[in-house]
Amino acid sequence: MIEFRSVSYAFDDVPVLEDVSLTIDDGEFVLFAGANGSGKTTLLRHCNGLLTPDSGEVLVDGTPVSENLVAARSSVGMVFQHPRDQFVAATVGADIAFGPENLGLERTEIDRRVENALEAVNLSGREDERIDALSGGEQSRVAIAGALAMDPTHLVLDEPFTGLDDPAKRSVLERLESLSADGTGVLLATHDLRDVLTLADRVVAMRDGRIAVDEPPARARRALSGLEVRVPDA
Amino acid sequence: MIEFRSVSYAFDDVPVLEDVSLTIDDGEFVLFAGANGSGKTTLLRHCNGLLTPDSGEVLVDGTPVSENLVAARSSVGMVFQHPRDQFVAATVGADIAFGPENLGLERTEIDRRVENALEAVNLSGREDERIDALSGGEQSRVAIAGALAMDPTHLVLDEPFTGLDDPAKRSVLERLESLSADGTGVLLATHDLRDVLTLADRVVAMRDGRIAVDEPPARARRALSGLEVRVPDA
Amino acid sequence: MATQQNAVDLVDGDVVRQFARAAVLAALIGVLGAIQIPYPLSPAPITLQVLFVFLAGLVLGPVWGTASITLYLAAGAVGAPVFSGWEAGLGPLLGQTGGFLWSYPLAAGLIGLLVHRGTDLRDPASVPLPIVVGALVAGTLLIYTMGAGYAAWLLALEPWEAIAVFALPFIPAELLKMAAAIAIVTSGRIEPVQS
Amino acid sequence: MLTYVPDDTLAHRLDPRSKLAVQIGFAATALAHTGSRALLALTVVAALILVAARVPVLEALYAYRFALVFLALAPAIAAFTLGSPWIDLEDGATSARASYRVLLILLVSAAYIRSTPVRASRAAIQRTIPGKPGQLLGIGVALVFRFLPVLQADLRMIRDAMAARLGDERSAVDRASTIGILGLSRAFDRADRLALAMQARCFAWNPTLPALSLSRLDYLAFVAAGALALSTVL
Ligand SMILES: Nc1ncnc2c1ncn2[C@@H]1O[C@H](COP(=O)(O)OP(=O)(O)OP(=O)(O)O)[C@@H](O)[C@H]1O
Ligand SMILES: Nc1ncnc2c1ncn2[C@@H]1O[C@H](COP(=O)(O)OP(=O)(O)OP(=O)(O)O)[C@@H](O)[C@H]1O
Ligand SMILES: O=C(O)CCCC[C@@H]1SC[C@@H]2NC(=O)N[C@@H]21
Ligand SMILES: [Mg+2]
Ligand SMILES: [Mg+2]
Repeated sequence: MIEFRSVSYAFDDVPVLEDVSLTIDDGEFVLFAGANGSGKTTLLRHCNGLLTPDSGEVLVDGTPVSENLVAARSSVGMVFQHPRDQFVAATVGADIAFGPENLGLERTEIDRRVENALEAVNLSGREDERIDALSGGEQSRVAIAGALAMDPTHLVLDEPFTGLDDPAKRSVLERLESLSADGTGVLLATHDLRDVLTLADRVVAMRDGRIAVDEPPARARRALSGLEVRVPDA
Repeated sequence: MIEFRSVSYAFDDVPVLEDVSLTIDDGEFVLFAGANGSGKTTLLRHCNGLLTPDSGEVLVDGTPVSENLVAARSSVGMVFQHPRDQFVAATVGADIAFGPENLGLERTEIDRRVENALEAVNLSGREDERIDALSGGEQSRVAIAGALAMDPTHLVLDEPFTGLDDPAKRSVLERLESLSADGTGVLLATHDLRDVLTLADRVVAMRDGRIAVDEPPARARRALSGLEVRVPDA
Repeated sequence: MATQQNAVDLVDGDVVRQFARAAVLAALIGVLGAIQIPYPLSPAPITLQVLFVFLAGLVLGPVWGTASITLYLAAGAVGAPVFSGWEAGLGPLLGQTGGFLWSYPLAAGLIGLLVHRGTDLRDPASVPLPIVVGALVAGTLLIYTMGAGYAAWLLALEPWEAIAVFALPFIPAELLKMAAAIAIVTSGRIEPVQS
Repeated sequence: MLTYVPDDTLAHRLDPRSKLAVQIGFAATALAHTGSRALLALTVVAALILVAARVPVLEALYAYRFALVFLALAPAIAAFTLGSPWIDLEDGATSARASYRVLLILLVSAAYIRSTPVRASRAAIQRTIPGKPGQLLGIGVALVFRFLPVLQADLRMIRDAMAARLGDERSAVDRASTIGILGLSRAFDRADRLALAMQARCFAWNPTLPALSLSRLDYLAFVAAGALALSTVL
């Protein structure tokens, strides 16, 4: 469970999050929408302590993030928008192993996790390939695998579909669906709900640093009108 | 008019464009689709001489690009795939002014163009902000404004909508429509034709470095099946 | 940042940020520093490495500036083609320009210490110009002392021969690099990391 | 350019630490001796090492061509004297022998490069240098390898971005300073995003280190390295 309790945050005195409260349950698939600059990325970075609230509190599985960063970072896997400049290694396997290595796991356990993560994103057996030689969609999936290898209970993804062609996007979506069905909480930031709305349990949308909508998908279309988000045509 | 005459191009001996011939007329609005890695970006970068064909020729308004680079670059405005790649200055206004300055325009004309371009991307009045401090989608919009400010006779946009929220996307689309109605040729690469198909005059799609489809929108849906492109539902 | 129940000892956020900058700067030196202009007046080529040594000291300070150049040398030693002319290996570190290479981390540290007056970083743009220039000159002297000195010993040259071929021909180029380094840090485009 | 090439030579089977030791031992004794007999012996040892790693000698010589030109010049410089007789052959010969051993050291280091992948070098660093410095040095070296192509592409892109908006019209100084400043600030942007990504994956001081193990062959190599080092004082 990820819990925001009246979180506020400002960049150089410009308030970006204002009194945000939000709870994401285990296994929930939550879509996270909002205009450019509404504060989505800023909020997501609080989930694992990359940013610290100016006031309020973020809890992961009941523990404040600030009290146990390791726990928060291993339970919340995070996928950033552009994978290319975040890979720490030149090959697929070495990059995915980075997280588990830092958790100090046994080598056999690390290998097992790398294998599982690759399987989860349909890239089994490709650990020795060079990341630079992969297509954009494959790179996005490696980034997701890197997060999965931490064995997270939640997955936070910041616009993971940018630049992906249709089959690549589908294959990433399929993975997310099956992960969520298996109990991983998914928080997915996107501007376009058309392909994802039916998969989600909830839609949350921000406006100017506040939560403006928090509804089940069926009611989201109406609630989102005027909120800068592309919803499926009626 | 942009004209490709049997253009071939290889990266390190791997052929990426093979015998591509294509003509974009003034005022035409052409959508440009294809899977990840099919060669879209590579083709677009030939339009203003950022890449030079291994064989064949590219002409802008009848003159080979290689013979008059300055002419090609002032008539073809280009929006790169990753907006961050495109910035040359620290603040929004300075970046958008970069092109017009190189055209040797008067300062008042430069200011007018900057203002006008910012309006088209819904960022009026934000010229003094630091680009680094903008959200991802806002950065994409600044990149588009930079190309618009060149007042080009052709606009080449490489997946310009990634990360844009819905109103920004609409506003850019509106601007493209009106530019194209006023005689600007528009060549727009995208993976998702759903919002743009009806605006276009033609749909061109690549597969493995060759033009696989070149049809009016009405016939494009069928022609594009199996081409990794998201088309509107029937 | 403390970690309670877990044995995992997280690297502090500020350290990660400085370290990432040091590593990426080292890669940038590899890309730009390896470009060499063969120079008929000297057996050493003109390279941009020294400019980056200046920048490492100025922008990253004595600790992380030294670390950055050390990463550059280590990566080159184990095979990254980052030395002048895209060479790699332990060989170049011991070859006729090896003295220059070994001097770089020390020079970056010296410049960092003089400009930042210790290990707490300040914005180099706000440091009085004479101090910056003095630091760069001191760093340059260190580079040439070690570079020409080692070459003289290795190749059995007289001191004056070594100075004539390994130092004097580069004076104009070094002055340009100093000007460039100062222009870059005063441009306001490089955000200093306070630590 | 010399790089690691997967292969099954004797050198490939050795642990990177023993190979480093042999290199250092060889260099130490080569730097200590310039006598003709010593040079002959060193040549034999170097040849054995090259064979053990199956180094293509011509390719290696080509990779070090710039250094070789200068090594060839050094004797000429040494032989030159101010005033009659202008040429001192003995000085020249001493310098020629000194230059020759440098050539041998270069070739021996080529054997290490050809036979050792980055991950093995990284493991060797982390297992040899204790504590935090060793940890950072190992990861840092891997990051340098990872970011070389990324930054290369960045610099190309900066050049292209300027060209696309006619930046070529600006003065050379203006252009060089823009490229320099942009190159550096963009590299630091990448570093900042990399830092976030590493934190999100629990970057820690005490990770599981990459596996390495010494075999009987390695102990032999250590003995050889020791012998070479001892011969320094002969
Ligand atoms: N490093 C920063 N320094 C200063 N202001 C920032 C910084 N990062 C973001 N901001 C500001 O905070 C606001 C929220 O940014 P954020 O990136 O969270 O938006 P977002 O909802 O993710 O937008 P997008 O859909 O465009 O990604 C924006 O107005 C932005 O200008
Ligand atoms: N600088 C480069 N060096 C080598 N190969 C390259 C380079 N740039 C692109 N390629 C290769 O050329 C092919 C076409 O790439 P291109 O970027 O044109 O595809 P694209 O259609 O724009 O794909 P996307 O939808 O992912 O942007 C790809 O297979 C890619 O791997
Ligand atoms: O082999 C290397 O990579 C080191 C080259 C050293 C070049 C020296 S550094 C000082 C002087 N200034 C230059 O521009 N080149 C030389
Ligand atoms: Mg965002
Ligand atoms: Mg592309």
